[in-house]
Amino acid sequence: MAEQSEVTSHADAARSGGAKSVRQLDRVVIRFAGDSGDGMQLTGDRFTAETAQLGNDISTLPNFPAEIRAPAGTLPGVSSFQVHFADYDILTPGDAPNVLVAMNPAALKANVGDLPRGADIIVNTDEFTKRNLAKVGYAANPLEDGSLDGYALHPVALTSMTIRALEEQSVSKKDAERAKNMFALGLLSWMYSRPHSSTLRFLERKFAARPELAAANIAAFKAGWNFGETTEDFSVRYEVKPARMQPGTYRNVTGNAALAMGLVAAGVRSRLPIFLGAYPITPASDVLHELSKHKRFNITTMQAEDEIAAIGAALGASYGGALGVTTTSGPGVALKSETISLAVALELPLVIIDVQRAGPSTGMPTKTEQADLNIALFGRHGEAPVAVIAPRSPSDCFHAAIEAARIALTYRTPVILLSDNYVANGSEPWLLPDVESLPDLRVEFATEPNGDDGTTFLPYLRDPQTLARPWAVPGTPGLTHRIGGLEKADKTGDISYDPANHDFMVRTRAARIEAIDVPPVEVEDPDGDARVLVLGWGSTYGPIGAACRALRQRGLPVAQAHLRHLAPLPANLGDVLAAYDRVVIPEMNLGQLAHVIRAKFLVDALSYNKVRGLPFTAAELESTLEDVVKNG
Amino acid sequence: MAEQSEVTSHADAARSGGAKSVRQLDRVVIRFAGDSGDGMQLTGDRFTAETAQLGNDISTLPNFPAEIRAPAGTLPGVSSFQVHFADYDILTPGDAPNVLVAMNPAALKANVGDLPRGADIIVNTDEFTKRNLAKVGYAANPLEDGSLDGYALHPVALTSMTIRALEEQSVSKKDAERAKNMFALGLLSWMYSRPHSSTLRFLERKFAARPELAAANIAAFKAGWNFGETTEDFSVRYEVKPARMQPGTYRNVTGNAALAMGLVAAGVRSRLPIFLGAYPITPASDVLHELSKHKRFNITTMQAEDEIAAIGAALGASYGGALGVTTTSGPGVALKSETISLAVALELPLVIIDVQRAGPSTGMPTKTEQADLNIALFGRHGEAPVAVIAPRSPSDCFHAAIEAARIALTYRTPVILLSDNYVANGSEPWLLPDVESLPDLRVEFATEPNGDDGTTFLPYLRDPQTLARPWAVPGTPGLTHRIGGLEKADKTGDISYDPANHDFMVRTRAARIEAIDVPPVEVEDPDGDARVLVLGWGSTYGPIGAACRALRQRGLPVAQAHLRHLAPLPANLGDVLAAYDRVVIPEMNLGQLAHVIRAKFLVDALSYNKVRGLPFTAAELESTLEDVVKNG
Amino acid sequence: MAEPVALKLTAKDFKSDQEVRWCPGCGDYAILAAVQSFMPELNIPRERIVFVSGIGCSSRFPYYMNTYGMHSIHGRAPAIATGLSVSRPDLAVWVVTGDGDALSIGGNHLIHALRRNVNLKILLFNNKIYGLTKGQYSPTSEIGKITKSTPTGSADSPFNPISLALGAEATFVARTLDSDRKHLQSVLRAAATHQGSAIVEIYQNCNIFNDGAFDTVKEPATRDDYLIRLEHGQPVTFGAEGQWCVVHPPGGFGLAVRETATVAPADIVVHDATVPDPAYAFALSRLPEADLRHTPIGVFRSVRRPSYDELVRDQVDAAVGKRTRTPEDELGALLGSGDTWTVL
Amino acid sequence: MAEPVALKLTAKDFKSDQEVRWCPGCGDYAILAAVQSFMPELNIPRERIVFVSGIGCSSRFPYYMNTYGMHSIHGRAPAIATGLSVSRPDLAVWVVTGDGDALSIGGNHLIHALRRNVNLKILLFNNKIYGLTKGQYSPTSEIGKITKSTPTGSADSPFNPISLALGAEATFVARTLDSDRKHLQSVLRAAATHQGSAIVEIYQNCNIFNDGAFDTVKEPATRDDYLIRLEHGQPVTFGAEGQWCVVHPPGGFGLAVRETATVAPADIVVHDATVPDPAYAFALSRLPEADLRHTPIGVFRSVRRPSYDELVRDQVDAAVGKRTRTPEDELGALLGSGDTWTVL
Ligand SMILES: Cc1ncc(C[n+]2csc(CCOP(=O)(O)OP(=O)(O)O)c2C)c(N)n1
Ligand SMILES: Cc1ncc(C[n+]2csc(CCOP(=O)(O)OP(=O)(O)O)c2C)c(N)n1
Ligand code: SF4
Ligand code: SF4
Ligand SMILES: [Mg+2]
Ligand SMILES: [Mg+2]
Repeated sequence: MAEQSEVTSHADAARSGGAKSVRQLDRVVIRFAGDSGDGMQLTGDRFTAETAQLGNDISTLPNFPAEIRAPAGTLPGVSSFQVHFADYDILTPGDAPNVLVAMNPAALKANVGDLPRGADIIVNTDEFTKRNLAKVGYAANPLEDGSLDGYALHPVALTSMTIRALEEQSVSKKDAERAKNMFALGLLSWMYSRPHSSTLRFLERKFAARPELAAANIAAFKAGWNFGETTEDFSVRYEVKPARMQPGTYRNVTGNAALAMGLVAAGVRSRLPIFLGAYPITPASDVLHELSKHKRFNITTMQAEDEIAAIGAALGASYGGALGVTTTSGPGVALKSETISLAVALELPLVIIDVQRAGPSTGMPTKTEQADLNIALFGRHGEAPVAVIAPRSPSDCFHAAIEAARIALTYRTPVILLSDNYVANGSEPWLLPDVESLPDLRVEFATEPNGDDGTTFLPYLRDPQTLARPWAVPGTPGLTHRIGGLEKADKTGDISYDPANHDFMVRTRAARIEAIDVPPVEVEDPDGDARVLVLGWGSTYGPIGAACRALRQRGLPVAQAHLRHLAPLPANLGDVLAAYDRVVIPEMNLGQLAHVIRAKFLVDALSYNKVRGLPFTAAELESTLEDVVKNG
Repeated sequence: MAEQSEVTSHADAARSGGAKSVRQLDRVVIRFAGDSGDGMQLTGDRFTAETAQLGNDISTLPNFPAEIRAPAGTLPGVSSFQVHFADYDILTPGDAPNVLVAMNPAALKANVGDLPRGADIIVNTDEFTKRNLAKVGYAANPLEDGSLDGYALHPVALTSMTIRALEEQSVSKKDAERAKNMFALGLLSWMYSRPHSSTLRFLERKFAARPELAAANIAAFKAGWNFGETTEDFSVRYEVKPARMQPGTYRNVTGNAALAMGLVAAGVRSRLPIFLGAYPITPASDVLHELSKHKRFNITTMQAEDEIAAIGAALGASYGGALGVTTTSGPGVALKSETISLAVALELPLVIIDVQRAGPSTGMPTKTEQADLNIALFGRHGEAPVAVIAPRSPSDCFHAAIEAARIALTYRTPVILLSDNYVANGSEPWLLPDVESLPDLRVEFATEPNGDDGTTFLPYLRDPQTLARPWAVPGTPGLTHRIGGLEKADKTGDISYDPANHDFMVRTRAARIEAIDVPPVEVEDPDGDARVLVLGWGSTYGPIGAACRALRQRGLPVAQAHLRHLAPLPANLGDVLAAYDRVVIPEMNLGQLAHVIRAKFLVDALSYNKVRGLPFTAAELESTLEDVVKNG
Repeated sequence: MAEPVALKLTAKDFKSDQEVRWCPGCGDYAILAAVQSFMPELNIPRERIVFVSGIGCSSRFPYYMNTYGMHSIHGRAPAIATGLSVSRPDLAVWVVTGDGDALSIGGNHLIHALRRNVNLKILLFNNKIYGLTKGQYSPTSEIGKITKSTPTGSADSPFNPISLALGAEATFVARTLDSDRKHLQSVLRAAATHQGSAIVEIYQNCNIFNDGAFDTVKEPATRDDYLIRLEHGQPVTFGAEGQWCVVHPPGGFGLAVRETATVAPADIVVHDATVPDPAYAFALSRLPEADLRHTPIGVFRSVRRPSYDELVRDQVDAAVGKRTRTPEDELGALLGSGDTWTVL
Repeated sequence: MAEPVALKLTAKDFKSDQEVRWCPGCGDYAILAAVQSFMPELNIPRERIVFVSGIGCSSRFPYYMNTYGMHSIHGRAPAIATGLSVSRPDLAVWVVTGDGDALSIGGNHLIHALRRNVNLKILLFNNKIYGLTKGQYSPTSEIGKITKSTPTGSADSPFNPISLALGAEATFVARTLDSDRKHLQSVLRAAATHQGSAIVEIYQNCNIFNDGAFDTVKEPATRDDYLIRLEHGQPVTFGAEGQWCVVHPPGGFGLAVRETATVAPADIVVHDATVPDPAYAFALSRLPEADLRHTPIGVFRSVRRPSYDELVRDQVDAAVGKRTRTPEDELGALLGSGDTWTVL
């Protein structure tokens, strides 16, 4: 059944209890919401870490307000963090929270709408002042006007209790008040029986420079924990057993962090220096931030003057024998288009990472979308084909980055990697790979003349398998040569206006991309009796997968195939599509992949599109697919 | 039968003749070829003008060498001009010349390959020196080694005869030698019985400042004419009767000139100032050059620092109430992508003109191609739909420009007009339109608040028909408002991160483009018995049309439909496609329109692609289509 | 552009209905308030004023002004504003931009607008950081700056926006502080009346990502010795008791700071913003040291040169003026120009 | 970068197999010949030299040099060369660009390369016109220039490339002439040995679209009185008999030209390209008049500042140096950093 449909049972469990008792749950969704200044992201991170320790499967979703900080206590200022944990493997951060922690009226107002009846709401009553209520347009106090009947409301004076708890501590009132998020964390940690040692260690590390703050935050955390233990209001404590997960070492990871580590890995496994040319842009900036910390892997990061310079510098570095990488988001991809076209002509390795956000134009920079597939596939003048791939989940960003590097290095081509804000900032447990098992990406630079006469060098003489041209880096004796953006004669690379040569080169550049060896797409159809195939790409993997599972559990057969490679498409895709009566393609755009599938395979694929800046919910996909499965 | 297949009959006519006689021909293709310095473009232009005077139908094709001047006498330095004229209406500059005028060995070598056996070759023997022959790798002199047997070779000492003819004139030897192209023109004018008064007038105008040069060039022209009259070598004179053409006043026009005049007309008929922001680029620069001469129509032209500034300035002018236009070619379109996306968000009128050239990257700047359809349709981040149209012939550029302006102004949207090097520099006779009959493009600016309360202004409240938002230009009292690239709330235009609003706005922007009212596509299928439809767009209209005619003349039925509107597509296109067994789509790219047609209509359209930087020949299309018509 | 009739506008008239959204304590608030309370002085109807910005915290500015406004894309405001200004000479066009927007991605459009002398009033909010993207270094950040994108310190020396503008042939160049409303408004006043491009660098505190960047020129303890207030026609002295002065060391190059007591009054540079040779203003722009010691504020340069707008409009108006026919007839004549022939 | 062993290269070694394609008489030929015959001096193996260019007639240059080379896209050469130079300190990276390529579309990359002091040798072929696109005006064309795109005259005042470079914090700035091989090579010599960005403006004649643009500084009749040859350590005098000189008018601003006879020798400016304050070089850059009278050529400025390359490489090398583990182990450690847990 759909993931969110356990909610009631959960709340019932809560109410039904008398004295403190412990209840088992298989899954919980908690949302921490507060003002931008309340440290909700940190609180969520810590709760996630504790939960990871415990071995639950996890999926998280931070929700940042717009880039600019709004005034304290206003709706646009609300920041939230949702964590979903379970004793089985889950695929999404959950559609609807079972528990909402609301640090102020704005947080309550902004989030209560997402709660199913019966959900627990923990509110910081201290913040429910006339002024704060007015700020967000609450005429009456929702904690008193009965508008929250039907929810399990837990009013807690978080701020004052924290301040009281820290009276002994040698910290300012302001610092004490700031620690209220740790009080909340302590309370929730108690409620869900989370191990707290890692949090205490974390706080010591974080405030190493100011021990008094460490002590204060730890005290606040413990106060929250003890409050749960003692207060009457929380009569039940919950447990969620560890999930059966593959043995190994895990960490929780966001997509941007995994992407950065994947690039580091690509450098290590190719033995090449990495050069990242980037211009900051939400939500891609973190990859630049992260990589700039890893210079020890012979990684150079450059914050360029703009996106064009960023990709230009990366291309220059690739020309010099490094793996050139550039990271950006939609508006930046548009600006890089001309240089990508040059890279296509030069046939040099280049990795372009687009962490997609909602467009067009500046759009909604902190919201997610999948609408850059068009520009990735078709956004260059002339016939300028490139390879395009997309990660399906936060941890998958690691492997996607390595795959992008593999294609770029093996085939000497630009590769566009389409991540998005959802995978970039979402997190999940990641089974750490064995480094030695990662693909070997070493390449051979040209060192010798390759002409028949044994003395001339032909920069556009191709490898018959890969159609890749030699990578002859400056500094190599005997191979001096010139390349450029004008059309090049086959083999010699000299400037050529010959009509037949141009036709040949245009087709060859297209053939190079088609020739890229990509794994076949896999179909998940456990009982093999599905007539409907759901085809997706990128970050929709989680919600689509959850919806398919839910349908199967209800005896409705449905098959799922998810594309990592969008150009070239897997060789078996045509057969896969042909094997089903109906193909449904859910996308967070107006049907960009569907367009390609229809054109290439003449399959009357059905599009399901939502462009809200938010990931799909499993529930909406479940009901949509149910329809198709039942009524074709 | 195919246009080029009369060639032999023509040459036979020549040889068979004894004393000077006059032969009637229905069509002739002449190619003037020489060094960049030999003035072949001018010669061709003049011959074309004389021919126009005479009332033949005409189609011309200049062929420029690469942008950079190559050293004199080399192959890359060869410049040529082809003119096709006939006593019936023709559609192309002709596949193969009946007559080649070669001013030097390079010109001969570069062009002889295009000649059918039996064609006339007039060569300037004075230039066939050892040095010049060596320059282009002629071991032996082709005029003597028999390699030209089978052609009707006319060796003429053009240079020396010109110099001799001008001995009396008071001009330097250098200037006299320079006049040899007029000698050649005189000779050809005699051969084909062209009226020469306009040329003489032209020369007087051109050299008004230096009468001695006027006299010299006129003398050279007459010398050439008389030489034809007197020499034995030219025994026959040809006549091509006027074509039956619609009554009216005609002029010969190139695509770029027609485009510029179309923009002028758009300004006149909309009563709006035109602001052209442009950065020079081949082959679009001439539109900037032309418009900069027409300031009297309240046209402002700005040569910006780059393509981004050019479109930015144009958008700023549109915001201020002018019709903003920007002209460029492929690389420039790539750079403008981000700003086009802003224009989509701002919903302001903007005309983007892309005179396509061969790509990718710098490609072949002086060669033609149709490979920017992808970037025009899909080359922006996010869902950023725009209108796209394309002219089919040089004179059609005039009407296409007006149509682009109509859509931009009526629907407040960016419109991309896809011309290409072939229509831009090619020319044809143009029946001058009656100015009053041109569409009325006047628009209404917003002047009053449009909110229900009668005082507030809602910049994103739409016209129910067109879905266009009000155009409230700065300076209008009471309507002060702010717009920008962030997502806007429906109606108010305020910044909005609301998920439902974003989904609505994304779909509305798409609906706006789909809602554009475009005329149905017309099908040419004279006998209505065709089973094969040829679908084209842009500059391929001529060769496709010529091929279809040739097939029909041979009793092979084929239907032709040609798209002016590529986004949105005509409403009747689906039905049109469905009405035929087979759809063939010839394109000077790798199948970009075909991709769209397949995706939208699931029609298994057949692509015919050549990407050589040259227009299709009618002959190649004829044989390809013949295949399809016969074997389906 | 001043109107005959007094419009009697107030600061309130220039506040839009949009809730102002910057971090509490951001210097942008002070600048916004200063601009809103200055605007009425110009006596220009609100609808004839347009604010164009790029992207950045600073670039949200137009949303808060009850005038026409465009929040465009990153770095492109000068280009967009150029098209607007040239085609609409009746408007007062202001550009609001940040140090990243103007000097990083937008550098080319900025220097070309200044070179052309487009009639724009450009307010450059310099907080020496990328605020909106949460704290990367900018082209005005000091070398060695530690930020999210430069954990071991930035490796590029910054632009001096005043020097860059002067190198780009700017006709009006000034600097002021977010916190000194009186001075800020005096500079706005001078800029507003300048024909052509006026660029005003405003030191703006980003209290979240680069707090205190300008403390030395703001703190009572240091500001007198650090700030050089340029006043046209006045000797350039500074310090609580004017104990410091700027001289032109004979034979030496550029300008230098000396103790007033040690200098003959005649040797003290008398500020003249109107010298044609930008070398003087440029020399002034080089006085500050890394810690902002000796930072001149005020109008460095203000000279008259025909604006791009004037020259372009004159050409168009002249051509339009010469036209004797109706637009339609003129068009007919254009179409029919060159060699034509008639088929009956 | 000089090699221990003498490579004994000649100009011929630097000629590529590509046929040189410029208009007969183009100034580019002279520059190419000068560069090819200068290169051997550097005693750098050809494979360690890279020429990167943008688009334009001038930008075809790399195809004619038998070194590594990239003919990139319009205006982007400095950006591409930056990535190459920073990641390959062992290479000598030269950039060839035109006045349109460098100052119009490429202006932003140029000023940022100069600001960062990237180790590039930038040759700016200034013919004051767009050659490749057949004759539109450029950002260095004089105002009022009549070209295909400005039939009634251009409306924008030009950049002074030297002033712009100095305003952008350039550490090495020079100017020379296509026609004066000796001087051109002396400037190349100085540029080649400079650590960091060296920009050299080369006046280049486009005999097809802007013929004679530099005649006044080339014609025997005028050149002596128009050209100011800067020599480090020498008093700045010019004219056939050195009858003109450059002085620093006391109290006045900038620099001025005087009759040598009327000036005390001590008052004649002695050229020093190494003064830290760019105000001097900037003042020099303002001497020329519209007709090129008083045009200084030679090295305006040459100061040492750590190059971006050095600073960036040092950070990377230091970090790599500190590494004790194999790359794979280091990677393993990175992946396993932070909170991890183990499932058995
Ligand atoms: C094309 C593009 N690139 C990058 C960004 C991301 N971005 C937005 S504002 C900004 C810089 C802001 O710095 P600044 O101009 O100094 O403004 P501030 O926020 O400091 O006021 C960046 C990099 C963007 N919106 N668009
Ligand atoms: C993106 C882009 N825009 C425009 C062009 C057209 N274009 C090529 S070179 C050039 C300017 C050439 O002028 P300059 O840089 O001075 O070089 P020159 O030919 O004078 O040596 C232009 C506008 C182009 N190739 N690419
Ligand atoms: S981030 Fe800095 S600049 Fe931006 S609003 Fe906050 S304080 Fe102001
Ligand atoms: S156009 Fe000018 S710059 Fe270009 S090659 Fe010819 S002469 Fe040289
Ligand atoms: Mg800033
Ligand atoms: Mg030039």
